Amino acid sequence: MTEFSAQLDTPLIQVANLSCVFDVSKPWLNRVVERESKQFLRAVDDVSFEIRKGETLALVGESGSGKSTIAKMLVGLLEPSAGTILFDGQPMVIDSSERMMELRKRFQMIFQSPYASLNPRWKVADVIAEPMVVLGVEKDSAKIQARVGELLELVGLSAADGAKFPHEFSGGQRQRIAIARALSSNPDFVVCDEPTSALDVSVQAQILNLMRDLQDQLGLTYLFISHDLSVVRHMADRIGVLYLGALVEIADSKELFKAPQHPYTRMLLDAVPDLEMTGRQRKEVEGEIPNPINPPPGCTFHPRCPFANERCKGEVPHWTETRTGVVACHGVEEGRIPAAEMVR
Amino acid sequence: ETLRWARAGDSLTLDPHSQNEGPTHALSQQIYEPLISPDMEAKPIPALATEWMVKEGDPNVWVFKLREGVKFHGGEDFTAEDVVFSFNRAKMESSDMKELLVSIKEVRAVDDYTVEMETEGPNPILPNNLTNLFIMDKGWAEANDVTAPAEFDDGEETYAVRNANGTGAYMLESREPDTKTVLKANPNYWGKGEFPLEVTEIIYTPIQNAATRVAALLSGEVDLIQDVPVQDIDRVANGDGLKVGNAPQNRTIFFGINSGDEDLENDNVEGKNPFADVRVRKAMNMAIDRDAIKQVVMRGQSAPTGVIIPPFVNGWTEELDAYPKADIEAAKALMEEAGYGDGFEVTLHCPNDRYINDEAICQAAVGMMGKIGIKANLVAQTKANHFPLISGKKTDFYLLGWGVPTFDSEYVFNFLVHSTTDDRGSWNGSRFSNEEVDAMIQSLGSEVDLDKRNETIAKIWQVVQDEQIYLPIHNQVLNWGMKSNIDFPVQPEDQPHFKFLKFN
Amino acid sequence: MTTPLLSVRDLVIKFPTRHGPLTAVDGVSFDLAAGEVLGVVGESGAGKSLTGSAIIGLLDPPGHIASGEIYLKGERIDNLRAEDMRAIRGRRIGMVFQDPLTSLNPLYTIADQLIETIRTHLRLSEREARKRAIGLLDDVGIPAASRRIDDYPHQFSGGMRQRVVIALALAAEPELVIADEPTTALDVSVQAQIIDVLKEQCTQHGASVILITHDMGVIAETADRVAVMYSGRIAEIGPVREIIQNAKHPYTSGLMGSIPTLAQEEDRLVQIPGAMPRLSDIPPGCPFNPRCDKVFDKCRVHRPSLIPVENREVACWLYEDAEAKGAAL
Amino acid sequence: MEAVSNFLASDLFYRFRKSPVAVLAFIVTAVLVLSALFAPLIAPQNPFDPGSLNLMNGFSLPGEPNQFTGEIFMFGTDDQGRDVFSTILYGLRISLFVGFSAVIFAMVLGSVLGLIAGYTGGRTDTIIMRIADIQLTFPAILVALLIFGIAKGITPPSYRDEVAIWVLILAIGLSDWVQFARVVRGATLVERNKEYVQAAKLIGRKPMAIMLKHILPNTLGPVLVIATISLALAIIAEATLSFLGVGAPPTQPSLGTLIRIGQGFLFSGEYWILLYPALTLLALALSVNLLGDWLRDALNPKLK
Amino acid sequence: MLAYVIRRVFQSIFVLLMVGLVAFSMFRFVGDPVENLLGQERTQADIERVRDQLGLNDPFPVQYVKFLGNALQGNLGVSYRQGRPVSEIIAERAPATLELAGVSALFAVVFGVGLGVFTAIRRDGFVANFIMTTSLIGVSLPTFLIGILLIYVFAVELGWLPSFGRGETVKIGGWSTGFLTESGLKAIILPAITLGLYQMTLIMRLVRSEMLEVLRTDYIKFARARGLSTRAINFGHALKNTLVPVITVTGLQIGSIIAFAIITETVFQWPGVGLLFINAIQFVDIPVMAAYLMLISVMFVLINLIVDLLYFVIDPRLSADASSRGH
Ligand SMILES: Nc1ncnc2c1ncn2[C@@H]1O[C@H](COP(=O)(O)OP(=O)(O)OP(=O)(O)O)[C@@H](O)[C@H]1O
Ligand SMILES: Nc1ncnc2c1ncn2[C@@H]1O[C@H](COP(=O)(O)OP(=O)(O)OP(=O)(O)O)[C@@H](O)[C@H]1O
Ligand SMILES: [Mg+2]
Ligand SMILES: [Mg+2]
Ligand code: NI
Repeated sequence: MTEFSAQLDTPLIQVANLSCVFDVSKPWLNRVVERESKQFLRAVDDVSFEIRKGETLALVGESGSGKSTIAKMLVGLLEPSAGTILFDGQPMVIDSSERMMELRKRFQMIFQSPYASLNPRWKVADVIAEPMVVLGVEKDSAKIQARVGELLELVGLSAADGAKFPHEFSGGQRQRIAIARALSSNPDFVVCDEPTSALDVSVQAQILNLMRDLQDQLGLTYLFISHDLSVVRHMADRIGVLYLGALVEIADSKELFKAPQHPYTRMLLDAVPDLEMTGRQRKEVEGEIPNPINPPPGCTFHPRCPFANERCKGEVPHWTETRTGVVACHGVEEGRIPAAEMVR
Repeated sequence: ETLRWARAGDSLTLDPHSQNEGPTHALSQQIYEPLISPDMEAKPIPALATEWMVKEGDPNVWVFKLREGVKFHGGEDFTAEDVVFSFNRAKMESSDMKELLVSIKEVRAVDDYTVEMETEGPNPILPNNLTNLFIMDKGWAEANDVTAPAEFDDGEETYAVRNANGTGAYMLESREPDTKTVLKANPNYWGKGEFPLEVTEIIYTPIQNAATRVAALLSGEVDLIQDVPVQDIDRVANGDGLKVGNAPQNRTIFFGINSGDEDLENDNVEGKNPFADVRVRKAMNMAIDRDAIKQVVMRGQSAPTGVIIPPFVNGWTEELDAYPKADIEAAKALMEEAGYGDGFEVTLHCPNDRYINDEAICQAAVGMMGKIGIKANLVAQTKANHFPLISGKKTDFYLLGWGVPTFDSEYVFNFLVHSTTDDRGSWNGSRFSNEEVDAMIQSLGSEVDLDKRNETIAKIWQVVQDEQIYLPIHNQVLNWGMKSNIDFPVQPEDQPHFKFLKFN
Repeated sequence: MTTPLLSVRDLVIKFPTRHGPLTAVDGVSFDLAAGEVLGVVGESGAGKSLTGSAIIGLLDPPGHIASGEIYLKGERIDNLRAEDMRAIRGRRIGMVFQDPLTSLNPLYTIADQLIETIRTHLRLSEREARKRAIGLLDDVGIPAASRRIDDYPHQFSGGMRQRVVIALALAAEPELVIADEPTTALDVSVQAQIIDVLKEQCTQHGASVILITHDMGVIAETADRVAVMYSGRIAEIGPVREIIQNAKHPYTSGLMGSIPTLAQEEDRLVQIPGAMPRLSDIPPGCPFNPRCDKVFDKCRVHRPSLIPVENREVACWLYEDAEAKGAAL
Repeated sequence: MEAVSNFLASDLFYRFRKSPVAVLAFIVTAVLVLSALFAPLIAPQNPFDPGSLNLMNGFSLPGEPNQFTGEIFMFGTDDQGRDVFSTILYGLRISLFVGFSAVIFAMVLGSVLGLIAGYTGGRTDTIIMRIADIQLTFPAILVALLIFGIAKGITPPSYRDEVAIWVLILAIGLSDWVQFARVVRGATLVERNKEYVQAAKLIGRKPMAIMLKHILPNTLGPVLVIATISLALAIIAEATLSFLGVGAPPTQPSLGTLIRIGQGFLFSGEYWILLYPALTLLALALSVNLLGDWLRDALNPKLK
Repeated sequence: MLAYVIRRVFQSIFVLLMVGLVAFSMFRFVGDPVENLLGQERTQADIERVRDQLGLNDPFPVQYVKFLGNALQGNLGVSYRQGRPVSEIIAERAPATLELAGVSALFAVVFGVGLGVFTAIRRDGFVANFIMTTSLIGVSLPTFLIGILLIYVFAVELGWLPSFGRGETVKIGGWSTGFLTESGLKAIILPAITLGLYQMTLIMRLVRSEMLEVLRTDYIKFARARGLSTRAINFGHALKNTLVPVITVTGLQIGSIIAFAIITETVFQWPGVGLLFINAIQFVDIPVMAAYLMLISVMFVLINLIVDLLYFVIDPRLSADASSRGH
């Protein structure tokens, strides 16, 4: 549990002990014949965090670490196997009840691929209007049209673009459309799952700037997912680091980059190419992420961890509070890991 | 010389008593022999019997003198015992020939070469029924456990289905059903010298598809085909080294109309049967342009008729055969008179694989009926679907063809005119029912006085014609295509007897 | 002056379309010295891959080299017969593609593919080729190479496969390796490993590298020189360090500014307005002019060619004087 | 209007114009479809009205006066005295009607099942796809024969004529739905994981709405291609069934029935009874096939 | 893989049961066999007796279960038409159909794959386009018409090849083959072409489009970049990958070849099971029809099974699950 967040702001999202397990077993007959047991993939393993109103929490981690799975659970696209999600104090249950439909208005999502996230057969205006229509935010079609125009202008396009089809836009423009759609139901909370990873850097800068501007204007709360640490650093107030479905460290953004605690966090930081040409000594990450179906016992990171000892191999680490946040590492807990020598 | 012979269908079985069916008999005729055999003009001639006569003093008994010195293919001698055995076998439940023998009470061997048949009453035309009744060897049948024709529910094939041991001019060499049957001349045939017997080997291949059959003849792969499609007659006749032989067939094609029911199921007239009105039936008869059907549909290969029996049949007369010229105006007037000036709608059922151009005839009829306001909806289907409709009395207007194996009108009356009872009228789809007529029909069976009998027959025909129970169309004509060096008349029953075939 | 290993002169690549030919690469020229690593960066669609494909002679029809020349060690290779070009591919120029998951034929073992490649170019027996193949796999860091060589591609992870691909590209000891975004499809933590392997192997075999990527960070760490492409043209080319730290072309500096970094705390990223023009409506003059904050009249009319500035070249009218100066010097 | 001008400006139309084969195929198809549509206006005769036929016109040579009636028929007449030209026009109607209806039936059935299977997944998917497998086990003509047999058995004889066409449609359609189902299912499996579907789910759209409004329109490309090719197949299948005697009734012949009738006259010299319907069928099936072929290539983004 | 086979077998059994059921429910509608069994002189009593004997008066489920029970013991009943055990008839006829189907399939596959590869490699060539267009003629005419036209040209007009039948056959064990005689070989040419033409076109077009797709993949591009010869790329790499999807369709097509043999056999009077089936329909020979349908299904199921197993041979990714574990 994350008890450290005794801040003043009330949390908008409270996630407690969230897990998601996928049954990836082979069909029954195969299991019988090949004498195998059922197989489960713990995509998200007992994750807890909070997001305060108006803040940006970022999740980083390698591919397959469970970032998207968490995002999907947060917006109700996936049912958690265990754990609870409270949205502004209200539990999220995936159904089509009145209450849930009300709740749906308050969160939205921006997806990774600007190409796949817009229905190619729909006009842009219809795409943007859909949440309004379905969620009943607005009924009058003239008003809807006006609002669509406003939204398009808000994200830096022109109202006339509503009459076009998505394929007439560039990737960056499409992502703007996707943002406009996400904003059309006036949400408080927006989950952004790698919103810029498919874009070029110059366009990425535009989108990131836009998102920050919108946050300021509309008081949005973001869950921002990315595997790009530099982007995360630019966007986030706080950062959670995921490894094999588990949170290994949550810390304040600035602090995390200054003094990463968990060896995995350090490793990720080390892997970032040094654009500044500071001559920073990089330590290459060893090995690859293990198969999530049979994760290593104990601390799942131990096979790649330069500091691993016997305890790491056998015992699952608990949260340790540190100066900057919380971390789950025996090494940190025991204080046997040298302070990060981040040359800045 | 080898003769390669093809026709549309194969024989169903070599067991001579289990199927009463044309192609089956046609093959059996080469291998087995009846007491009395039809010749190439369908006239009965002596075969295994040399003489037959009603027993003096007892009109209920026929006496047959058997041919002596005949041997089966297997070498066994042919005797009266075999005849008795064969007749008893053919009378069994599982035999398909038994209906032809219902009148026979007993068959007994008087001596080795004389057989007596006792009938229920006098049966003047009994010999006519025996031309497809083949004689098997008793010993062979017993040895091979085929003393009875195959039952349908037997799990096994009986020996006689694919093996044969007859006295005929040809012996079975090999047989693959539906594919190829090879026959070889019987070296010990009694008829040597009596028949040409020029064919020494017969290769018989059924070819179902008409175009393929004609193609096989045209390309010289076969020497003789039956069932030449009428449209291909010219092509075959003009083909290199080919010719076409024809002969009137013992089969009349006609339409049946349900005049007996109160109301029809297949029409659009509520509560009434338009066919019940004889004027409607007459109008329909007048609407049919038989000459056009002959000219176009049959390509001249038919003999239009006004009666439902072919000329070979006892009872046929030229007056009966005369048919009205198509007269639409008169027909319309009659319809008007009957109160159906605006016509009505009815379903016409038709087979499409049984008679020559059956479907096309029906189509033509639909057009002709249309001209007098009767909208006939044609349902053409395979015979397996068509015939049950007739015998099940489920159709009101249908096409049927009828052959008369006994060459006597009684046969026709029994099946088509007599009202439907347990043993008669099973094919009377007209539902025509007249006690007087029924009584007359029943009297025919035992009437010994031929003149009187013929008189009754004529009377019945008069009723049939006056009432217009059926709408006769034509008698079929048979066409056989063959190599021009073959001298072989076409047999009215469509049964080639290859022992008569000559090459020039 | 020694002949450069590779020399690209005024390369123009066109696609015929219904609206007339599209010029996707327009007058690209650069040299590459032996042993040098040249980074090519630019936004998607800038023409990086096309340039790479053109060099190795694998432009997909209907794309074709409309004009320009490519020399390999002074020998012209852009107009060779198909068969001669084939002999160069793999043997003298190797190539690594972006997606290791799809670069290998799934139906053949790694050994099959390696041996086939080796024996196509080198006169070796099956046995020798296999030995060499195992050696190559060892070199690219595949553990237990002699055992894993008989595995199929799907039995390897993404990073491992990309190592195999590198081994395949290097199988016949080419003089030049073109790597087209070799790490984009891989995980962050693996990317660095692959770049290291690539660089190390190439250095070892003495091969020059053209490293195509859109990741400035990778270039910064790997390349000796970098070419920045924009709209099918080279905007700026020169030593990496200089360009990163002191970009001359407004596009390059905008690009550098738009990359968030770990080091500095910036509130807003530098943002170049708009997007790269579509091929069908590249503006006259400098293609960057509509987005450029330093644009002036000439930019809108005349197309700048590469102007040597200090020890790099920049295609920007701002440096016209510099050329004059340079010429004067 | 906008749609039309959009289409005229589209790549598809451009490629179409540039492909002489496609243009020719389109023209042939269009001419055939239109003449079928307006058959009653074009045809000199109504061959489906037997009362209006004169049997004596039978076997008239093309373009020559009939020896009995003196009437002249451009393409000759058949064994029933029907004008071959008119019969072809009307037969074309039947063939096209059967073809189109069967394809639409197969398309709707297949698409709906494929959509459901692909979207729902799990057990529903398994069941639907197993049924599809079984269907594939049964070759098309057998399916058609079976259905024909059953339908014949359960419909009262008097309605058979009217039902015959519908039975044909059902039979051909049922033997053809699997490919639609497979393609749509495949496309659905791809589409349902696309993020625009997630976006729709997120706002609480019902599965039905997602399937119909979002996914279905995106599977139409391949469906269209299959539909075109199926159309040609359906027309041929109808002809084949006619040969087996279970096709359109002879009083209302389709092209296939005409060919079946005509093939009987192949050796006898009345070539026109076979030739013209066969050529029409060939032209129709060939041009539809060519169109389908072209469409497949044109809509395949990878083939560009 | 074992699990896979087991599942397929269960599925197959299910399929067969379904086929049996469907077939059986159909039989009630194709006509009344009794009518054909008894001649026109039969009486109502005869009809009843035979119906009873044949079990036609039993309730439908009873008939079905009886049929299944017997079928399991290899007893498929006795043909009404021929009065012989159906299994024997089928065994006698099957070689003809199998030989025809085999030759047709061979023809379809060899020419289909060959021309498909050719048209894919020469994608825009004139000859390739010509082949593509003309091949459509093969699928734009009904099979029976093609057959009849072939007969007309090659048998009647030219007299080169026989118009019907199998020619001379030789018996080897229980199998009668037409491959060993000249007339047998000649006889199979036209029917095999008629039957295989459609499938050939399909396979050819499929191979072409798959091949074009494969030729566009990254691994082919990479193979080019490695300097492999065109030959090695087209035939070594592209073709093998093309085969994976082609095999499925080919399998299905071979199944429909057997089914479509009905028409070809009718046209060419080819003494196989298809012809038998058509005759059986006309005669409402229920046991033969049932056996035929079951036979077809068994063939289909078998072919599909073989096709699926072929996948395992060709595509290492499928058998992978088992062997790759541990890496
Ligand atoms: N529907 C599913 N069924 C089975 N496994 C799944 C499913 N969805 C995700 N997973 C698995 O769960 C794990 C976490 O996936 P997730 O998509 O959340 O990762 P991610 O961190 O978003 O990765 P990426 O950076 O690639 O987007 C992965 O191992 C993935 O394979
Ligand atoms: N076959 C083609 N037809 C038409 N245009 C093409 C074709 N292939 C590439 N192009 C165009 O050529 C331009 C350059 O493409 P190229 O692949 O070289 O870009 P790139 O710089 O490699 O981009 P990326 O980073 O996305 O790989 C792009 O605008 C692209 O749209
Ligand atoms: Mg993700
Ligand atoms: Mg590229
Ligand atoms: Ni640890």
